Amino acid sequence: MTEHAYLIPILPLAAFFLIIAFGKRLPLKGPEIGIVAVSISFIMSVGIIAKFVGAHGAEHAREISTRWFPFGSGAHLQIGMKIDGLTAVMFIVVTTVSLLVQIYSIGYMKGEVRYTWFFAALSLFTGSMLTLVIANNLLMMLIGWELVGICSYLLIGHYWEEKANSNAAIKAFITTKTGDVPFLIGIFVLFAGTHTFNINAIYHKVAVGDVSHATLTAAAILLFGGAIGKSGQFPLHVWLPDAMAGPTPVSALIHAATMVTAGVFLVARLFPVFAASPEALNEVALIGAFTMLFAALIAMVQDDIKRVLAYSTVSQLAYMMAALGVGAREAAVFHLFTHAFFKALLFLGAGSVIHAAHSNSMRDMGGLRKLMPTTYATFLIATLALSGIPPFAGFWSKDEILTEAFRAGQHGPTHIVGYIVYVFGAITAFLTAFYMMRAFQMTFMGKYRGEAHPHESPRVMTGPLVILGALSVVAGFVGIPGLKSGFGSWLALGEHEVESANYLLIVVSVLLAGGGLVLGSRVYRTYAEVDPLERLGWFHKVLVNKFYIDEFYMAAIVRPIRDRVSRATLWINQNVLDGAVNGAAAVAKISGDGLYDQLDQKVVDGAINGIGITARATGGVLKYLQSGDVQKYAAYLFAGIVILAVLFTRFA
Amino acid sequence: MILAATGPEIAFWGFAVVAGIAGFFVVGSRNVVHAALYLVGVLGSVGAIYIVLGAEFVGWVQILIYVGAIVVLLLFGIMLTKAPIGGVALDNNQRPVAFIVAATTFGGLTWIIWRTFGGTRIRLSPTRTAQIGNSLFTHFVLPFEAVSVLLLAALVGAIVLARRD
Amino acid sequence: MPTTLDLHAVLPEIILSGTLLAVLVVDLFLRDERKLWNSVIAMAGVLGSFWATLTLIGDHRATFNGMFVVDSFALLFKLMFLAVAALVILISANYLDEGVRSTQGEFYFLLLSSFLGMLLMASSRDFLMLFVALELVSAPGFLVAGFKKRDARSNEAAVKFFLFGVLSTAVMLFGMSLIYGVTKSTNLVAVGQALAHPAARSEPLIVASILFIVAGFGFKVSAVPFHFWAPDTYEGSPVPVAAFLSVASKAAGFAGLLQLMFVAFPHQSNVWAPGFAIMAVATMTLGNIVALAQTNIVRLLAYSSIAQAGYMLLPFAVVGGAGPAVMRQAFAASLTYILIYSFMNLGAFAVVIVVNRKRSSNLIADYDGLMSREPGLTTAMLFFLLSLAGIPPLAGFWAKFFVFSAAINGNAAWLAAVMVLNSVIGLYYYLSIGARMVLRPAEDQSRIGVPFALAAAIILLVIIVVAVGVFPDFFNHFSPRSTLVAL
Amino acid sequence: MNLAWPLTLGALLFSIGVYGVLARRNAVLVLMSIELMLNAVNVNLVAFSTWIRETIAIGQIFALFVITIAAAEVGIGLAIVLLIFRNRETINIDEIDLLKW
Repeated sequence: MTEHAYLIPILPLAAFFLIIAFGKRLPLKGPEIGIVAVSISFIMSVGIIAKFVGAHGAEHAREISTRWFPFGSGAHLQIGMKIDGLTAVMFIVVTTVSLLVQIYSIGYMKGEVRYTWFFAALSLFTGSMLTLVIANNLLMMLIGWELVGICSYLLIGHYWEEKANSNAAIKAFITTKTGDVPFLIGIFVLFAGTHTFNINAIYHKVAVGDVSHATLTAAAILLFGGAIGKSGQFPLHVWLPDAMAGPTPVSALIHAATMVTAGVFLVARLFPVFAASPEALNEVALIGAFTMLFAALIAMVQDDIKRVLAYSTVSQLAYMMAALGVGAREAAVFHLFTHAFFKALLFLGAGSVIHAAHSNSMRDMGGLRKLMPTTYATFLIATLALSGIPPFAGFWSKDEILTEAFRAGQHGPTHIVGYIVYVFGAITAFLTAFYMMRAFQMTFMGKYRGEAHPHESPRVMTGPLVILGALSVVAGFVGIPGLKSGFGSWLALGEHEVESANYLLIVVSVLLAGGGLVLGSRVYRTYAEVDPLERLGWFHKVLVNKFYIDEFYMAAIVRPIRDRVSRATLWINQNVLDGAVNGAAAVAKISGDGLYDQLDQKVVDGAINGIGITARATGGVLKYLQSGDVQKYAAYLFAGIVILAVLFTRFA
Repeated sequence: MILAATGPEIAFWGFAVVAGIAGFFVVGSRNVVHAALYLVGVLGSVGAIYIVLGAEFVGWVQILIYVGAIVVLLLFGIMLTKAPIGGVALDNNQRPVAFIVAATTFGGLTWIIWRTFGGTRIRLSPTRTAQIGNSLFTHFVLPFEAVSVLLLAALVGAIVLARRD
Repeated sequence: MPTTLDLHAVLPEIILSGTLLAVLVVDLFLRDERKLWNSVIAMAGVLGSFWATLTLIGDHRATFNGMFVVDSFALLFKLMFLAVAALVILISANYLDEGVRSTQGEFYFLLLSSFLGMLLMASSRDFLMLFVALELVSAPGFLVAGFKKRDARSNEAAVKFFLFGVLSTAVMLFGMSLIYGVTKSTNLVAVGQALAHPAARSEPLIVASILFIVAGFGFKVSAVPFHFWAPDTYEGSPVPVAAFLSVASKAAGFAGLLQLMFVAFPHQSNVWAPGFAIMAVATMTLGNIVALAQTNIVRLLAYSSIAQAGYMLLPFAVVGGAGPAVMRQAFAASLTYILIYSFMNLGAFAVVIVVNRKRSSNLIADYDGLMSREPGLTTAMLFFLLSLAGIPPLAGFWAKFFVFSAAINGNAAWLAAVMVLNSVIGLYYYLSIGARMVLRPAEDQSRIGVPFALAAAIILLVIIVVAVGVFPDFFNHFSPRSTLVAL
Repeated sequence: MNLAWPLTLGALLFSIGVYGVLARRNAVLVLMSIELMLNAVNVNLVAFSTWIRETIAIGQIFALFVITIAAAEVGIGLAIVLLIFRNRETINIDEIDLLKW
């Protein structure tokens, strides 16, 4: 089974082409191919993870690779797969969620535009993520990484006819790309340090101390840039809430299994590199700690149900990052595992609600408990799981993270970081329970306030909800503290020691979660036109405006750069380039052809485009070198020769 | 030094001075036709210098092709484009730049040439035309064929472009 | 001096010469509405020549007193040039038949002459031969750039190209004449040996000559600051000519430049490599940044092709004083980039030609909403753009990857970093075209229609771009085996 | 005779040509200036050839090729110049700037 694990990504990838080629001619118009493919992948994933259960799981880890093409002097780049506990867990997460999402989409997407294409893209998305997961070298991983980015772009922009949606897609793509630049540089820094792309070889080089500390720190911090982008960590989180523009099943897939987990997976996969540098780890921990609280605060005031969930994802991913940052790799992956199920459930439940109520706003909902009993029940389970109420899945993983953070505070290399993560995590746990209960109350309790005639979704949609509901209950049991062949041993890190439970901490976190739930349900038991949170005054306003991050990017980065560049442009044009004549022409040209208008339109999210604007403006100036006069060109040519001559002789 | 000069050296000097001065007038003249005539002066003197240096065949080819064909072609060009004979400015506004570039080029080149070849003497002896012909059609037959294609292409292309249709 | 000529070695060139004469003669007897036959004959000749080149694979031959060499380097380039020739004929056929019908025969004749020059260029191992080949590549180029005779822009394109071309040729020849004087030879290998002497390594005369020669080829590959002609000429020329110039002619320049730098001047690499570093950085940065400010698609592709030339020049910058291993890797990286670039850029131009049939303004705005009009064509364009941007797993990614790792291996991490930054800028404008095609509404909803020849070319190019992306081995297979860098 | 003298003449003609290319606006005059530069090359080639005295006279042959190709280029150049004159009524190349930016 392990030897043929390569089929797991290949099947969905093949499904992509098959759906495009034959999808429209099939009775269901495409989904059946993708579902069959991912089902087989799922069954194989179960077979693989079964081997890792038990004390000797580590012995089943495999790395199989074959020559891809010659590279450098004598070396070969390899294509291959790395199968270990981490891969196996990711396989399960991705294939399960993808399978259920595809089944659910048959109902959800019925009658929508580009129906067949949608399923093809889902298959490609799944296959890309699985490629990223199975990769045994960084280049292959990069290919999966980029493909995932492109797929998310395609899917978020699925309803591109509406400008806001296409903007969201572009924003997602460009924001994550911003993180990819340091990521790419990081890969090559690591390559420069280790002379290999192979992950196992990198582990080995790091373990024997072949690589300098500085190189590892630089590589880790740069690589983390990619993770920040993909996993929506502060300050590159801005794309995730906007990515709600995609169809809801896509949001479920993005938020639970693919795309955003890629960043966490990256750090987990290259954990030895990060672990070798306390500086890098602390950075991961602090960014995680900050982001989790930050996002949870924003989630409290959102009225759009999908946005609540989106910020909740940002916050929960931050939990995983923070866990990695304090060295608790198993806890992080465990949380990734449990979170996948209940977050997918929440999104699919929200999709079901939106499908029924024809609105995203919770203000148009309410009272759906009676009308949509299955959705109601499963959503409640997911709410409890996310809030961290025992015995639901989220409790076990979140508790393990908090315990590990506290332990890192006691024994870790940098005590304070561990405690910070613990305190932030505890507060966030409370807030999480609060905002989830708020969403739950506003959606399902009280009286229906909307205009539509809600009714329960069809079986093809509720079926996946029920399955995910069951998983959200039981998925956590594999990681009960003290369990001998539990989750920790699957990851097969080698010297896994069974931690004893810290009952004091458990009690504290249960109290926090319970407190949040109780408070939330008291405050929102009766629906109020004015959100009670507005009594918080200015702070509420800050939260509604998402801490003004988007505005900050606009004001602090985009406008100054843009204005200064425009002033500089003016100056250069008037003083340097061909005197006032060209200068005036240039200014007229710039303002005339509406460069600014165009830019303003394009400035969806300033900071990221800031660089683009600078470059564009520079281009707008530099292009005037190309004056059209061939004799000026000739003069530049000779000037160039002179400069080159100076350069040549300087080194002669 | 002048006193010790041999006949060919004196001849070289004479033609070189003519070529240089005529060259200045080619780029300085305010009349297009005059410029073309000065160009004849440069090309002729350079041809004569080839003969002095012993490259008789190249020298005659220079005079025949350049003076006989290229300059005539250029004069045709001048007439067909009804270029104003005198009166209108023939220079653009970057003369100072051009002068600096040219002076720098000349200074730099002269410096590196004298640095490397300052003490090298040539013994003059004529190259027979037969030698050139032999070499051209054995050793250099491939570029010769390639150039014939080039000439054909230039001919056909020039006709297509210049023809009125 | 008795020399036996190896006619098999020049068979591809002989077939191509025969074809171009045939086109010229047959054209005389063709009525205007039948001029399309010219392209058929040209295509047959190109394919014949391709076949003849295939028969030479694996050989190592030198003939015409070492001026003309057939080795894996030359063959690789010849195959590439002939493949590009076939594709250029495919993408030109309809354009010409609808535009400049009466001079079609001459167009193909000139095009084939230029390709003949390229075939010779790949095999030339002599200054004289390189010069003649370079002129044979360029001169027909000057003429076809002006083929839209009544269009003032086309005239202007031709005159700028011509003046810049002859000027840089003159500069290059001056350099060659000095090198000949110093080394007493024009054969590249002999020149290389003569210049290996330690005293020759940094002699100002030699350094200046190399610089002059670089200027000549820098013009051909449109490296900053020798690039100024390119945007103007591409924009004004007939679109197939712009495609031809940005792909084949540029590749020919690189074929010459690679031979010169790695065979004749490797011992001066300490001197020229830093210059190439600056040139590469300037070329990619200027190309990319100015491309951002463009509104005309051909002009944008012109600047993009300048930027791409920067990536191809980058490996030259890392060989300064480096060992043979680094040198070989740099050589292979540059070569691979050129090969991959040729196909993806040709693809982008092919799509531009299709759209140009409907709207001849070539504005980027004409591409708004193309997805809803021509989904297949748009998908192809997206492939080409993403490949040019270097997104894995398309061919362009590997091109960038090889150059990148050559830079890292050559201890020039800063160049690698500059390259990554540049790729991001590039990404921005390539994607913005992509976004416009997909996301904006189309003004005009009518279909454009893709003629058979163009469709065939585009499909072939998509297959190449994807296949090389999946099996990067395909191109990389040849380059390290090149006999050129047997240092 | 000192080899450096003909080479200096070459450098002089080359520089004059450079000046002309940069400063003359009439296209025909620019062509003439380029001819000056090519002549400079030939002076170098012939001088070196005489000095080296090789049997196959590479330098002189090279010069012959340069002359031939120069002739071809002048032909092409004049054709293009005539074309421009027909469309634009001018051959002042600083006025030919439709294509820019």
